[in-house]
Amino acid sequence: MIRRNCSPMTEANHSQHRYRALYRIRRFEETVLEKFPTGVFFGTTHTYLGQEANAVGVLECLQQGDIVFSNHRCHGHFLAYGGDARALFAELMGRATGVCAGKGGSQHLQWKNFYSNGVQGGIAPVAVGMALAEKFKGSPAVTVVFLGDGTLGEGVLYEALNLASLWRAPLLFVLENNRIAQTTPLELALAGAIAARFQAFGIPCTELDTSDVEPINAAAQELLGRVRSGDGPQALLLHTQRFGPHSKGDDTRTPQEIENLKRQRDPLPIQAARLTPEWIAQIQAEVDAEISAAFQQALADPFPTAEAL
Amino acid sequence: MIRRNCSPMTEANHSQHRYRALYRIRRFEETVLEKFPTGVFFGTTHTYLGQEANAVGVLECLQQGDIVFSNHRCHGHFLAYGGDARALFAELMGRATGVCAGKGGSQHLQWKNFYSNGVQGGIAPVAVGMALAEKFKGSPAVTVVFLGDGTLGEGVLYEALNLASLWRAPLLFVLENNRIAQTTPLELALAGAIAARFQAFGIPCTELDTSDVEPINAAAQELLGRVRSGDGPQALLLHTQRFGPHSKGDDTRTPQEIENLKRQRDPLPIQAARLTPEWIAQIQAEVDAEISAAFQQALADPFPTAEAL
Amino acid sequence: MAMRSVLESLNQGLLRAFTAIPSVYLLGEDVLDPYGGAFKVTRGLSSAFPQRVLTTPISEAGITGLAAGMALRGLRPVVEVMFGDFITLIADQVLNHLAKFRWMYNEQVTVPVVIRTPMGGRRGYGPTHSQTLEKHFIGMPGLHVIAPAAIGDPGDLLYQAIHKTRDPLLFIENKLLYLLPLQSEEQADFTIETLPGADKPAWNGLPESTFPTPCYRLRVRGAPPATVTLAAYGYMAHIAQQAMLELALEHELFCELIVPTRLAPVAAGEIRASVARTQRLLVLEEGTRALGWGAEVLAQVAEAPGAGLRAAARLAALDLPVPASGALEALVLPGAPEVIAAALKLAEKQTLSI
Amino acid sequence: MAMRSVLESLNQGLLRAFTAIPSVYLLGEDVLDPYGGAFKVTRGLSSAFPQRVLTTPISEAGITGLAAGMALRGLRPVVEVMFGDFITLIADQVLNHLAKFRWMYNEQVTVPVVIRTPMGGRRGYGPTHSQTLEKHFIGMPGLHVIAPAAIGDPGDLLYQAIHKTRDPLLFIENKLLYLLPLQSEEQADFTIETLPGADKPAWNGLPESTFPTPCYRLRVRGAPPATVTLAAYGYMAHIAQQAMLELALEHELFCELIVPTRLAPVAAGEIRASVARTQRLLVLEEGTRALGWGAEVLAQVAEAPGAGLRAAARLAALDLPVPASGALEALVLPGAPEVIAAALKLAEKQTLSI
Ligand SMILES: Cc1ncc(C[n+]2csc(CCOP(=O)(O)OP(=O)(O)O)c2C)c(N)n1
Ligand SMILES: Cc1ncc(C[n+]2csc(CCOP(=O)(O)OP(=O)(O)O)c2C)c(N)n1
Ligand SMILES: [Mg+2]
Ligand SMILES: [Mg+2]
Repeated sequence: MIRRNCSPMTEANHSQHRYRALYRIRRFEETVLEKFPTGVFFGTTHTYLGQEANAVGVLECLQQGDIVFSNHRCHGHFLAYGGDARALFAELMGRATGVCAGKGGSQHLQWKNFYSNGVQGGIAPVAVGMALAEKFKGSPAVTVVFLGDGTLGEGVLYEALNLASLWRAPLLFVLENNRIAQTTPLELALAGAIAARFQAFGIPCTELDTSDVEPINAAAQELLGRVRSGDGPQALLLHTQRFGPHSKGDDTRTPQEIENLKRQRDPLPIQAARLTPEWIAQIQAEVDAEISAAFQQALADPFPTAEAL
Repeated sequence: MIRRNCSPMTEANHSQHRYRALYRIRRFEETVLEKFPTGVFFGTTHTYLGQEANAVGVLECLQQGDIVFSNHRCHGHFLAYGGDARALFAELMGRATGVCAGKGGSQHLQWKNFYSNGVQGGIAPVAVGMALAEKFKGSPAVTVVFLGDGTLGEGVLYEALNLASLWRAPLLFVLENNRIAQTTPLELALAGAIAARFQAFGIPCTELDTSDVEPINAAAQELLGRVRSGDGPQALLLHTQRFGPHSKGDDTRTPQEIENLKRQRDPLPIQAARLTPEWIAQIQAEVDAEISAAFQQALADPFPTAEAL
Repeated sequence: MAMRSVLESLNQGLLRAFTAIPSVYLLGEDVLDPYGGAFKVTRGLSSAFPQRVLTTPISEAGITGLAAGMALRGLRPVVEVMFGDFITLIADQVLNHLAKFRWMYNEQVTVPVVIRTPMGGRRGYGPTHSQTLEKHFIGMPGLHVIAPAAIGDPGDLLYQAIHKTRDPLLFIENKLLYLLPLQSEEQADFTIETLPGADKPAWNGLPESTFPTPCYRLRVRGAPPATVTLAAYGYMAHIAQQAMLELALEHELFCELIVPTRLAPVAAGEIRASVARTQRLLVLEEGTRALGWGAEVLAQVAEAPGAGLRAAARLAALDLPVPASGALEALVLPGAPEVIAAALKLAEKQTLSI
Repeated sequence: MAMRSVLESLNQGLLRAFTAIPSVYLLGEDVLDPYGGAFKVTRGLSSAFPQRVLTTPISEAGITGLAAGMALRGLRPVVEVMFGDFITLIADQVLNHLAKFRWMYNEQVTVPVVIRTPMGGRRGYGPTHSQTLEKHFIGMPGLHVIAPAAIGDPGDLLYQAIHKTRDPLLFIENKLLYLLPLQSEEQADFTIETLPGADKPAWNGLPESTFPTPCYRLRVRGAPPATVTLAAYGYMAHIAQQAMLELALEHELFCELIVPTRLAPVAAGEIRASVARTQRLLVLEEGTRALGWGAEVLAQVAEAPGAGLRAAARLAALDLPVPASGALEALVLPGAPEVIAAALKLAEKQTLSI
């Protein structure tokens, strides 16, 4: 496994770093679900619980200038990209200090080269356009776009696949297949096979079924390497599991089913097994403090006023 | 080759019947292009010259109640379905006696179970809905939808493929690949492979590269047989050639290129080889008379008036 | 009997349609029980009619096209678009397919499809889940648009639409309406009249709809004759009622409120009739102003000979996306305080012009 | 110098944009030479700038999304939608992506995309290739809509839009405009004034556009003061001119015609100013009436305090699809005879009310 694209770290602090990234998303999202009933957040939210290894594994490979386009389930992607927890809490709370000053809310983030939108599928051609723009400008930047399995229902995605492939956009499609869309199981929404959907447009698709951040990162490195060297768009199909409800309290799966998923597929214990208990405790303590402080700071932040319009 | 679905004919008059159907489309379309400059027709037109064997081969398999949804290049499909030449001429001429009383024009036909629309791709889900409706009603009718290679660019087509496959719609997709869309060659518009596009959605695709109506008919029989017996949607990919301009006088291919196509791929001489010169002469004479009379009658037909609104 | 909510009424209307009409099918995302749809309007349907309730992939255009095909072949499909914000995805199917077929095919077919969708903000869902977009669909030839308020029997309106329409019909449900109790004519604070519906929409060539789409007139009970006409539909009618009470009690300004349920073809006759009495018109809408329903109403009133219009205004959302932050959302979307202010402004004009 | 046509002017505007601005790209179906696009507006571009002219698959939504992405990353893409009838396919990209990004992302991005498309009928293309659909896009917060007429310099307007816009912009070209010669201020039959553009569109929060979008006033040369204001854009302005001549010569009815090039945000100030003089307004449009541009213009005029409006009307297409048959198409779309009749009717009201 070549890690040429990652910042140089020893294997030990690399593992620590990843655990921290995973745990940071976990704590953020747990806090969101825990605090939602208190009325501090506006609207609704889609947490990334259970899927943390995807964002962390893939986005660790980013280089300066690379672009991420994310969807409704964007908190994990945003945090793994390096986004600030306080700014994200503040955005969910509709505060002036939020990522988009409270205008966007949970699904509509923009910061540096990170973007998200809450309309299924429509982000795919936009991401292709970004990738092409960087190519046309002669920039080495690549683009990563995150999509869910349910989003394979949207036609515009296939227009994007065709265009990306035709014009060799430097783009990685990351398809997070948690086998459910809101409440609809994959089987009721998808005919044929996901990988074949990409391949039919001449886009190679690599498939992985794990919650372990290491192989996800390895595969993403490999594919992003190909994208960077001009091989055209690539797809990474990540079979994964959603631990939480779709948004809040709208899970139609049995608690038993979810318990099973958590036992079998939690990325945190898998990564924790690579660390000493001391490190785990230390990272957890630090992140707990960070997230709790971020939440409290956001809560004290001002609401936007009419000038923001 | 099983012809269980076709009206009983002897092999000889079957061949004659097919030649007549092919030649009828040919003469109709030639008349359209020839008369267009005289100003008798409104708007524009897309002729079926060169592709006649597709419509004739496929639609010969229809049974009572079966449905056809066609696209902008619909004259050939309409005539092969059994449509009246005079009513079609009249529609192109905007007369009250036209297929849709002049409201639809060249691309927007409706008669019995035949429908067409001029918006690329959008007809695909509509055809799926028709197929499903017949299934839900317990009717044995199947639906055939005609699409061009260029239409593979439209996203809604893939929504339709997914839905058709998921719900096992009794539907045959006929993809007429004339390797060009208006002026755009296939290579500039299509990544990957056409057959794979269907297969990725779990729809089997049979591919044929011929202008001979016989194997086209055989393949269509076979596939419609599967559709009728509940195997779900099927795709028939017909590699074909457009002899005429996209609409009128807008061909960017060289005359040489088109001459070559005609020499190699004209369905009429292929079918003529199965008939005696006498039969050919007789059919031609009859069809020439029919088309010419149809044209003249339509020309004498009245225009619609304000009451038609 | 407990007061029914709009949600219960709509749910019962759907159940009734499924029970009475075997050709009714439902297509929508996440509509199966126990979930029963994102806003629960379809709850119970899939249990009672498992064969006719189809939960779909996330393919708004695809399922709308499917419904068109089903309708062309004799069924009566109902489509649920999970959020009204996504009707943009069905625009081509609606405008270039469903709404065109009947006329373009010379009346040889009908396309009885009902497309239901929830619109509206005030829940902090942010820019892509809070919009009021029906204005972009009102005025497509061949498309009916209907919107219930918390008045009368929304479920029956839905039932009638499913049962009787021959044309595609967009049925707009404001999200905040769902939990409101239905108002009836014995409403404590208001008198509610159902207007005769003299106002048959004139739709060139396309025969009018074959079921009644009531239009209501509300007045504060016991108030003197109104000097301002308010016009609003859907949830904005509820906001208008709140404003009317306060205008009457605090400002002694008396309004009558006209609440149509038919939005397309736009029928402003009942509004015009009210304006003929009051000479002052304030049109309210939750969507943005430009080329909105209010523009058409105002235009129809201004065009009418002898309208006698002395002052007119529209109150609509600011011309911006709907922000997620409640602090901003309340500034962008019109509420009762804005209605009150706008009505007072209109009335001041009256004072000045006397 | 031979009189340039609108087509030539637009083509030159595009060439100028490509020459002057290295970040301009074109995306469209069949835009390569020698074909140069279905209506030839892009002819010559692909030969001169092969790297920056991308002929695309038939993927209207896809290429619009691509353009959004390119614009977010610093390019200035121009999209050609082959027929305006298909803007329904890009509705979601435009409304929920392009037009929202700048505001929703708190002004941290810009989306300078110009989407050009030909609209209009009178060529017998039938119900899916003859429509005038911009009304469904006027009034989307964040989207500019501009439409040239055969007056001034349409190519420069297009150039300015490509060069200067920070927001998505829909550029509407009527098909019948293409071959019209450009009119200049020395036009024989008409005086043409370019109005000062005092009428900056008020767009809450979104800074106004940064380039001038001229508004013209036309009068029959030597005619007495007008008693009717006509308002029209695009090809309807040409039809209005034909009608004005006949109204002046045959009926001694004198009109002034206001021709804006900016449709969104809707700016009716110059029209209001004219109506303040004439007190009579006839708004013309080729699209269907309901919630059209004319509705907004009329509403803005009616709302304005002291508008002094004595009679107002709209002339629009009948509320039907556009039929293919020329015999019917001429009945559905408004032409000069209908303009004349409508203006006379408006003027009769004048006679009656005196
Ligand atoms: C166009 C559109 N249709 C419907 C929705 C409502 N919606 C939000 S998330 C979601 C499910 C998405 O499923 P999937 O793509 O698998 O992503 P996941 O939620 O599993 O991460 C739906 C239907 C939407 N946001 N956009
Ligand atoms: C949505 C849409 N976009 C563009 C067009 C314009 N158009 C009409 S036919 C055509 C080419 C179609 O090519 P193909 O599908 O290969 O069919 P063919 O003409 O070759 O039979 C195009 C671009 C259209 N009718 N609809
Ligand atoms: Mg999923
Ligand atoms: Mg083709």
